[in-house]
Amino acid sequence: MSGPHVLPVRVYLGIFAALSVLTAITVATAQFDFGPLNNLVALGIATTKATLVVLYFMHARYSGKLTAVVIATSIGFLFILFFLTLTDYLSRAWAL
Amino acid sequence: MSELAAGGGQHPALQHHFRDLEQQKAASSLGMWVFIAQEILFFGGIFMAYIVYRIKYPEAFVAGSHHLSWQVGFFNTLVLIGSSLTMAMAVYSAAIGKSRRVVGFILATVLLGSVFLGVKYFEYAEKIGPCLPGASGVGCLVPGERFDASALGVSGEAAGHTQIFYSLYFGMTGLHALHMIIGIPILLVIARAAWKERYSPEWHTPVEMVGLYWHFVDIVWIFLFPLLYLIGAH
Amino acid sequence: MMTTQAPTLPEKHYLNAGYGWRSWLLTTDHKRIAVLYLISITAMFALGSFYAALVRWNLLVPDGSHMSAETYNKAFTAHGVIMVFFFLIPSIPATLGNFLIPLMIGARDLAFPRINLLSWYIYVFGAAITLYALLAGGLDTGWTFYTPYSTVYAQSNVVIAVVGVFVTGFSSILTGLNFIVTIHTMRAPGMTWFRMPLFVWAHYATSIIQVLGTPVVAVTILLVALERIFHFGFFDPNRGGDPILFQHLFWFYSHPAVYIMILPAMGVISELITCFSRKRIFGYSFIAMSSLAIAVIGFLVWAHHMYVSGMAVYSAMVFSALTYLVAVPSAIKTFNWTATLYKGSVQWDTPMIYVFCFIGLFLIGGLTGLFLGNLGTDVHLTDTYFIVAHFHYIMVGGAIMGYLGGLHFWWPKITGRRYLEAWGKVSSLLIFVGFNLTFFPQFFLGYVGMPRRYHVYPEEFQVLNVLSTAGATILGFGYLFPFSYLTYSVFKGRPAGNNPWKAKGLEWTTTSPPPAHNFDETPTVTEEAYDYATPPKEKSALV
Amino acid sequence: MPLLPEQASSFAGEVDALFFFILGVSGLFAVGIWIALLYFGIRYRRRSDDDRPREIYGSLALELTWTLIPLAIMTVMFVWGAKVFFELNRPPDDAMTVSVVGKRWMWKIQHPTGHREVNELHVPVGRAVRLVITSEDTIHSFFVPAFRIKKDAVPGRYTMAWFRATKVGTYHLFCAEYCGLEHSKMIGWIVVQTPEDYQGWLAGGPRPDSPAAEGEQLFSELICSTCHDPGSSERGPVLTGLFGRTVALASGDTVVADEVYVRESILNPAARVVAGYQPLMPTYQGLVSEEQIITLIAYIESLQVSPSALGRQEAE
Repeated sequence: MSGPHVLPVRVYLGIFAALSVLTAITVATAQFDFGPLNNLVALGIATTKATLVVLYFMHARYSGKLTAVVIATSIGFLFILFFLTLTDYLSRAWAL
Repeated sequence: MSELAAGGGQHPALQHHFRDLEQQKAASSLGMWVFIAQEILFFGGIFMAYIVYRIKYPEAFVAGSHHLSWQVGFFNTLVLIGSSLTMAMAVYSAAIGKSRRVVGFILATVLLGSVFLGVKYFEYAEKIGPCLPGASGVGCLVPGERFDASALGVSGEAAGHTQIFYSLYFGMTGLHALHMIIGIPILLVIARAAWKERYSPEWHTPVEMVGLYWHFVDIVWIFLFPLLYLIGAH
Repeated sequence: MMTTQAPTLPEKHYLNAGYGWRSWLLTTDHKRIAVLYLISITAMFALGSFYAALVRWNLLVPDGSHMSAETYNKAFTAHGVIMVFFFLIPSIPATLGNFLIPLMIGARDLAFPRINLLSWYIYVFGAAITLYALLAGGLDTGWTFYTPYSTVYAQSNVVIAVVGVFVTGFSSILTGLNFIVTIHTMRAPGMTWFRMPLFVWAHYATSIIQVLGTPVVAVTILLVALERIFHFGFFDPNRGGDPILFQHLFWFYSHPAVYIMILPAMGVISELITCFSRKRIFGYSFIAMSSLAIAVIGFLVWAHHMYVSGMAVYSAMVFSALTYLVAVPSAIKTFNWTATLYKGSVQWDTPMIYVFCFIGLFLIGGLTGLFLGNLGTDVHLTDTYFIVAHFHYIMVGGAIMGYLGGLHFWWPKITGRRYLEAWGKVSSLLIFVGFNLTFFPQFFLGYVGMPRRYHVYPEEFQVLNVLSTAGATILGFGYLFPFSYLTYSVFKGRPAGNNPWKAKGLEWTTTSPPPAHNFDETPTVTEEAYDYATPPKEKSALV
Repeated sequence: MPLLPEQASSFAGEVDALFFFILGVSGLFAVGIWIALLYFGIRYRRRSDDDRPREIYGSLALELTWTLIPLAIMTVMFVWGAKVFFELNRPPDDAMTVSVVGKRWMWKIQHPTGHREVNELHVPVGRAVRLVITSEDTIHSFFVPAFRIKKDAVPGRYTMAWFRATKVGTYHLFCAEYCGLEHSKMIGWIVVQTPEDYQGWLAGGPRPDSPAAEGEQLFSELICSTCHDPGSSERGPVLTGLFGRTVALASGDTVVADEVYVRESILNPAARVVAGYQPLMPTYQGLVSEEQIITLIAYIESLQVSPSALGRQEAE
């Protein structure tokens, strides 16, 4: 969040366009049934859009290491919650 | 108190316990990011419930999601991305010292946010209306006694599990809408301060902070839209 | 003691910087907010202890004739909710942490003073709601709110209590956020990360847990409230919900929460043990890093509360292995503290007695955790009084001993006056005896198989329960001592002078009590932490 | 005043051994540190105000030793604990299945022979008993301290525990998960008898229908036979010899037709449809109680031989 660093307007418009296009793509791919691939595509697009918003709209790209550490830690702890809980749900059916 | 007095025309917004404006801005920015980290975990809890139940009841989720109109969701997503753009432009205008534009862009953001909430209101009304006492109960999608899964084209146990989908639908979109309802008044307060020329290129931290919050709320919707509206082929 | 004339109170300090309600209720001075917290959590501790007395009174007799089952269930629930959310979690961070962190790192105040006051108001507001729920009708779900009992079958004030605890959670989040930003951005020049006092390290690790853990339990109990109000089906098996998912989400926070309770006390112990053995801490970086290790690994172990809940066997094995991993940093700390005493110059003042109590009792608490993290023995021990003894040894034997030790150590700095040393020694021993007599018998009760939260129990367990109640009486009586002589010292205590213990640390370079703005000039730090070889710099007599 | 619980099951000995192993190791460390604390505290007490103790920063060697050694010991504890946990969750094949249904503030227990008991379980000594546990309302926990076993009764699904009683006698049964007002009264007894006494008890009690017979009656009442009986329209899979067999599913993978699958197919038929059949079966959620499901499962399990032979087996 360094003060003087100001992005040119076209970057914002470019990011907005990218986000809109990606939303359109995600909707388009949802029309067809690729089986489990649908989930991966949908999450992949959503993650890309989120990363664009974080890097450019939220200036994370120009905010130095500490901001990156905070973002990484929170996402890391989120994954701890997801994956360790899923170790229970996914391994319940395994035979002993 | 000697050192402070000799601050040499220090910025009116500099609070007494900070060494200089740079330190104060770094603190505000880190504080906001840590707040967003906390929000990520807050939504993480209900996303965990979503993941577990989607694994347990896939067909109920497909049925529930098919009943949601993805067109409305798509429109709402574009509206919210638009509000993110106007928010970013507001921060940009504050950084180049154009206070009038800051007010304009923030009001645009508030407008787009309100449009989003309006669309949400109609989506909810369509699902909650039939459940109200006295209403027919057909098409009522609020989990509970009056839940009516007939329109979802699924029967038996899976019909019961669509209640879980709609619990998550109302829970997640409700939490998200609540965050926007809290965000809009704060945006208006910042707009008023900008209208009073309080912000300058050296110091416009409040605009940046509310921008971070708004972008985060947009990111949550970016994930909510595909996860709720686009499950399985439509 | 120094032979110079007796120390006097400075004429200007944060306590007399302003008078009247407005100067206290609208203060943004971190020291005053710490005092406000001190008063409010002491009140909550008293109320929580009252409910503990009710529980112990009921358990004197096996037939539960002293009170109805409903009263007993509401009593142990109130004891749990008040002690966990309103005393243990805020205790050291909100009082000693708020007061000392800015002083220790050479800052004038926390990064966000107004948010600091807001967090106190949120605490009081949350406490008001929760107390209304507990007193007007009561809550009988236990502090764990397990579903589907809390969502479907409980007939008590679940929703009101949930709202109260939900609100209070944000007080903890905001304190954590404030500490993280302050420690990152407001350290004085020269105060590098590895020169910071370990008290600050411990609070940094605690704040990470507070910020990243509390929101998960906030959303979880919010779902419980939604389910009760709107009949959503999240945790209701009749609607396809899964009660075990509630346990996962609840313990994801509630296990790290026990590290929120113990880490600050560990920070206090590191400060006290160095001062009272006048020696550098043994293995500074190992203790600092073990605080962070506890904070991170603490998030990986939560399902050791759920081994018998019907979760998958393989998943339970993963959590058991990780639970043994989280025991290592605590072991490192204990060994390092003990090594710090070697070849030191140990002074047995009251704070040091509490240090010995802490390490001795925390050892039992920590080591009994090995039985409960172990898959084989936990099946037998979980949900019995072995668990109750284990966590009381950590929370009362550890966190409260550390809290009392820190309170006594920094009391001269907070109030500017000395407490009566003799009373301190007597009461610490009384508390030590009362505590052990209360909770050590519960280990046997647990292994013999007495389940938790029982209003009536088989006769053969009565003798151990009577012993435990006797101990609780002594413990309760023992806690009255520090309450009284510390309060007495506020009004009648002799002025303590700037550094009565001759301790190192920036907080001891200010006057006692410190001025409202902490430091006239931001100090520059040149020494390493706990450099007791060079005598502490006296506050320059000029200003 | 007992300080140690009785050892009345095949696990008890090993769980106690594990418990005392951990106790021994922890005790060693604890006493060692207590002594060190007190010794250092007294030996190096402050003698004069200007003591200047030597600067000791720390030692990597010491740090490593008191990290690796505890880690090694704890690994042994973990592995031994995991072994015991595995045994606790893996019943022998010859175990007799007893169904346990927790209902607010009582345990309803049903033997394979159909005998029903409330808050009491009579078992022959030396016989492996497999408990299939569920609950009709909140979470409860089936806890027998003397056998060192405990398992939550979770509503909406089955959980499993087993034991092999090794000592005749009566042992406490507790509910170990808080379940409301009378949580502390939801207790009972496990009565371990010699095989002869057990047979006597079985004979003595009122001669109940076997669960299979009850299940068969329910099977016809609910007109399951229209789809599932051999020779009927066969819109549903024939159930003879189904129990325990691996069934190919429409979705392509396979599943072993055990209690969990049968129970799920009754309550949620569309979830895992057998290959070659349409998901026509309506759900019986809310139409049958947990006990009725257990009797249906018992009936389907008894269909190993052709239904006509069932009568003969009944007579023995």
